[in-house]
Amino acid sequence: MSDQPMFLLTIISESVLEDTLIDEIGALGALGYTVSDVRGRGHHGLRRGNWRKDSNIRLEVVGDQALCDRIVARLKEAYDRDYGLLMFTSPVDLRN
Amino acid sequence: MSDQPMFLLTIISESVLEDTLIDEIGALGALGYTVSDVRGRGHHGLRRGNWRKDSNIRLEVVGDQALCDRIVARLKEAYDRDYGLLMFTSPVDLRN
Amino acid sequence: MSDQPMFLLTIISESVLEDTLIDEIGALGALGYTVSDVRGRGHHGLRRGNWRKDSNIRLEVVGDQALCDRIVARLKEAYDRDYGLLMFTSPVDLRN
Amino acid sequence: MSFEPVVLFFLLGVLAGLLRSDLKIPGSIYDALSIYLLLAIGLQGGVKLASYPLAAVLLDGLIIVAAACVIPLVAFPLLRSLGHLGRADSASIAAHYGSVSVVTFSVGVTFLGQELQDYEGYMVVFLVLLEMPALVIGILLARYGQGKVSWGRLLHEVFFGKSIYLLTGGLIIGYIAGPGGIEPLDKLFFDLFKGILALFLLEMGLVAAGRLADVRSYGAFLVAFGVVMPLIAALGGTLVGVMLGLSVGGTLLLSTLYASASYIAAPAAMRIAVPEANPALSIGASLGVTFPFNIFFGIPIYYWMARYAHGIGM
Amino acid sequence: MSFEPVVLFFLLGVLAGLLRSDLKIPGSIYDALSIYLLLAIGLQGGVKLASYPLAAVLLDGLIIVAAACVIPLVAFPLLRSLGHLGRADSASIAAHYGSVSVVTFSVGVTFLGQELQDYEGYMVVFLVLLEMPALVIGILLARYGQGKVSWGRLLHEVFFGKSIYLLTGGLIIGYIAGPGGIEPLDKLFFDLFKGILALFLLEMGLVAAGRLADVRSYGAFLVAFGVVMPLIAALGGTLVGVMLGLSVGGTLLLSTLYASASYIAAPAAMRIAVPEANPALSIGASLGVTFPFNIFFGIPIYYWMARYAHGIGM
Amino acid sequence: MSFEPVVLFFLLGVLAGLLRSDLKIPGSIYDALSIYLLLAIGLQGGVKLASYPLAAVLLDGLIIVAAACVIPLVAFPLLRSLGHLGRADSASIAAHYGSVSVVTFSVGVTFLGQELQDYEGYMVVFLVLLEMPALVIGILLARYGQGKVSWGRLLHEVFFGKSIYLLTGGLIIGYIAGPGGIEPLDKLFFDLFKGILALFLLEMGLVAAGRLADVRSYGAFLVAFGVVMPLIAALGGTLVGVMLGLSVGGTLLLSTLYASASYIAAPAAMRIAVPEANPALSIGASLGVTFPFNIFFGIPIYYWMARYAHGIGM
Ligand SMILES: Nc1ncnc2c1ncn2[C@@H]1O[C@H](COP(=O)(O)O)[C@@H](O)[C@H]1O
Ligand SMILES: Nc1ncnc2c1ncn2[C@@H]1O[C@H](COP(=O)(O)O)[C@@H](O)[C@H]1O
Ligand SMILES: Nc1ncnc2c1ncn2[C@@H]1O[C@H](COP(=O)(O)O)[C@@H](O)[C@H]1O
Ligand code: NA
Ligand code: NA
Ligand code: NA
Repeated sequence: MSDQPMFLLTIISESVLEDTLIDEIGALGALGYTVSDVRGRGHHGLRRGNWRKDSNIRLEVVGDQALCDRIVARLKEAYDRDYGLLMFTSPVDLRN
Repeated sequence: MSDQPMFLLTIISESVLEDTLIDEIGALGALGYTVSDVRGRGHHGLRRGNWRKDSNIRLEVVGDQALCDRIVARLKEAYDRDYGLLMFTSPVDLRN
Repeated sequence: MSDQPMFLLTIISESVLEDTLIDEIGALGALGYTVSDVRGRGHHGLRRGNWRKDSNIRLEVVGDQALCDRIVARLKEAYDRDYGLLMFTSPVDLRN
Repeated sequence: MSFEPVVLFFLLGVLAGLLRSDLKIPGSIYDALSIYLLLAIGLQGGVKLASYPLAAVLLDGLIIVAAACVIPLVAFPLLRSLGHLGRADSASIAAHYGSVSVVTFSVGVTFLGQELQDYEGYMVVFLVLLEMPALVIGILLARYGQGKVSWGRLLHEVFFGKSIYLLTGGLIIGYIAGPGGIEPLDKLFFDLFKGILALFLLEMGLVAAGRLADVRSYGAFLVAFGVVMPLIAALGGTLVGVMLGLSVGGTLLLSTLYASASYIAAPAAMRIAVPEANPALSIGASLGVTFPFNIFFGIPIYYWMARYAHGIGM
Repeated sequence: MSFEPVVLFFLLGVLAGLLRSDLKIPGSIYDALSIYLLLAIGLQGGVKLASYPLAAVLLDGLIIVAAACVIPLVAFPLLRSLGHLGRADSASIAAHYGSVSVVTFSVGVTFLGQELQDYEGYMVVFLVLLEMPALVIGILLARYGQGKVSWGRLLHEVFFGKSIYLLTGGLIIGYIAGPGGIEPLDKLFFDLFKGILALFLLEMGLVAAGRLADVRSYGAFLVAFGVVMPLIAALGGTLVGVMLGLSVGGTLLLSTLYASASYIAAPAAMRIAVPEANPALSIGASLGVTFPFNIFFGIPIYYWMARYAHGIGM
Repeated sequence: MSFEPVVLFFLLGVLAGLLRSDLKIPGSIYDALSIYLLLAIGLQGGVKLASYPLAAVLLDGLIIVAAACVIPLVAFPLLRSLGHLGRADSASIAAHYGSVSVVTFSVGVTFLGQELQDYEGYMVVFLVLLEMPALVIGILLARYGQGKVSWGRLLHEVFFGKSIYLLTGGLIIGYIAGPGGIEPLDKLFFDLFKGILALFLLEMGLVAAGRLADVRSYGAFLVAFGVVMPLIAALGGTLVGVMLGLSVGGTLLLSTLYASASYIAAPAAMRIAVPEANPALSIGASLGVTFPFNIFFGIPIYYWMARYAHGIGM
């Protein structure tokens, strides 16, 4: 991808936002992403995962610092207030 | 959450323990968690994931050092001997 | 496991390779692994996850530097050209 | 008044949830069951629709939809003034109650089967028509004077959402294929209907049990609203049904539609259009209170209403 | 002796597993199939139960349960002395063999259908009653004098575990609704039963194939135990059945229950109550040895026993 | 020419995909539906096979397979010269078109049911036989002179792949059990067949919609190939069918098999044996073009061919 240090941005949010968030990160320049189905609990209460209205996704993007920052800024502004949302980054070594 | 450095504690264990482990980490002060269904192999043999008795969960908790240590200590003492269990932590940057 | 620094190697690839990759990492010395079903997009296009031919797996291995290097080298050589494949590592603290 | 055993499956699910049984119905099975139910209802309606004049049905539909628009407009001020709820929450709940529940409708249909009571087969057309307008009203109530709505995304979400899409698709396929063409599919889509509905009710019970905590924490007003609102709406439905000359069965189904509150299409739409509304409130009321009320008590009451209004009495 | 084709599906599954076919039945489908089977068996039993005097059935049940308690008490010393297994493992295996297998019972029922042999419809009540007591005995055997058990959690796990919960729930719904009320559900819960059982056996075959490696590594004793123990238990079942005046069919089903080893409720309960026991041992024996033995050879043998004991001979 | 309503479900799925409906069929449900279809087709064939002389059927099968080997050998040079595709891609596509599609075959069978046209019940044997040889030819075409193939893994993948394994397994169980033994399974495996096929077509439509973009980006040649190739193959199938003395129904099914392109077994095998081939090309053509062409236009055309060749005319 690039020579810059890379990060894994993990976004956990509501399944109902899957398509929306994918559009957002694509527009912000992400070249790839990975999605999986998860369940959990946070400030917005319990999300059991037994129907789609009640389950979460984990959306992961590997990218450089700038991309992660752009995505975090945009999602924070647009979704953090009204939706269950957790975002964190950690440095990774890209191996291929 | 807090200004302290945050960690992602990843716990991989048997699905049959899901409710038990969630109760444990709640009692130890975790404010949130995320669960997903996984399969795998470890010291306790192959866990194919094709029925619940034979599948694993990944339980993730983002929290500070102290919380992670409390959880690790408790689970190690209570479940490590008899159950499939893998726990590891890594530092993360909380972004919202 | 060992006193050396440990790493989490995350491999995202095509579901059709699940058994093959598990055999490979076993042959290279991995003592355990964890698999989960994911979907995503990358250089090889969109993988919706709605049928097995069109979905990805995440294969995770916790191991020391040498193991991760061996696995990365082997998979890069054998699968990177023809299959969707993403590999990255990050340091973790093994807690049990 | 007779007794419909499928509702016992709902009870079984609720109890499993409350007793913390490890019974879980996987999300993918929930999806499969709901796809089946939506398609099956659509197909059944489409086959029957073929034997009625389409124009007349649509005209009735227009009146029925127009009358239904009153429901959210009555609910909204009730929620604001008596319930002291915020604008967004009131609007979202009003939208849920203005829209309709496919499963409640299905229980109504099996209830009529149990009673050997006929009904106009095209009622399912109204089910489709009634799903959306209340959502639009709800959004207007929430947004009136405040910010803008991305109507495009929203209308897309509703029209091409699974619920309306499969109902309409089934309706059209059933209409085109007719009774003869659908016959080889009967074994799956008609004969198994009630059994699958029973399984779905089991699952709904599990989900509803998880919502009871929400209801409890929002208190008595929400419970009262969840019981009274459907009664008011059903009264309206009975009047409209009699006015339009529907049969007793048709009148029951119409009042059941009016009385029912959506928990499939509406939550998804509201989550997108009015995200600041708390979904626990609206889903808690519609699924935790109104849905069980309707299937256990409401439908028999509305049946009595329909018979009374048709001069049949008890 | 006739031949029951559903067991071929088990074979198909085992072969798929051994040949490393890529055939996989997703976990959620396994869950759905097992929910279906448990509910269907419960409903069928409940409908039939309605035509028997409940008190007499429960009295029989008491005797049947009391006699069944002998099974783990026989198995435990066998496992300890002949098998040289530890206390925890012996207790856990004993609990599995004392409890019962719903699918083995189902195969017994379809076997009787094939033979056109009637049976007491309320046998499913005994299925429910027999599931739990052996688990308690197993835990007592494991814990006797050593540490304490969290009985609360354990009893909860068993009573509100999917298995007993759905069987009992189905039983009660079937009992309340009766043949007439259940009739619209027949198409799903009765007519499809055998086909779904076939699919489930396919899946069990896949799972069992994965367990054969465990069995092999624990050697000949476990295999011998997995064959001899059910024969002993079935003998007891035949005696009790004749004593209680059950029909040939009822006697077969009772000995099948005694002979069967649990692999749904017991593993979950033992994993929680006796976690130091190795689940590979108990599941390997019950699913890898005893289950196939019972459905291929055991049931025909027990049928012969039941006929012999009723003086019918071969 | 009559009309088969199940194909409307495919259309419904395609539209849902194109309109970005949120309708999704979970992967596990797709797996379950395909396991059902494969088993059901195998069982149906096996039951019918029992009433034919096995040796004669297998002899016919030999001829049918030999003739089918021509298909990839025709397709490959077409793809290389006219389509300017690379060796690997051409070989992979040729393999897909030489192999067969279970679902297209099923639609052919329901089409005959609609037409009240009989056919030789053992056609499903040819379905099984035809699945593999083209894959081997495709691999030889790709590898000829270049590197080596891990034939072991590949043959394993094909023979013990879900598709052939379940078809063959069902065939054998049906053959052993016979009509009487399978009867209790009829309700699931025969009666529901067409309904489940409809649901599967809905899902295939969703998947195919996602493939249309691939087709578009590879242009007109692939679309033309996807329409012309099945017509050529069907012509061959009609000739072989008449030559072997098959009935009109049997001839239709044989030409449908020849005309159909695999999208279950072939993609998996090619992904492993010829990984440098782009799966978007082959799946795009077979699922995005040929599959819909066959079920909407091809089968009626092949039916006309079969009748014409049997001197029945239109
Ligand atoms: N501390 C945490 N650790 C792990 N996952 C969390 C945590 N907090 C929240 N989550 C996940 O993020 C989702 C949304 O969080 P929230 O916005 O806090 O409701 C939850 O449903 C959980 O799946
Ligand atoms: N080295 C490893 N890398 C990744 N996952 C592992 C590893 N070891 C164990 N696991 C996971 O943790 C579960 C329990 O591990 P164990 O207690 O070793 O049986 C396994 O079933 C795997 O899913
Ligand atoms: N930048 C990325 N971030 C997260 N996941 C990715 C990224 N790129 C690729 N992936 C995942 O890796 C799979 C294979 O990638 P590729 O080989 O690029 O097609 C994709 O289908 C995604 O699931
Ligand atoms: Na309503
Ligand atoms: Na037993
Ligand atoms: Na072909």
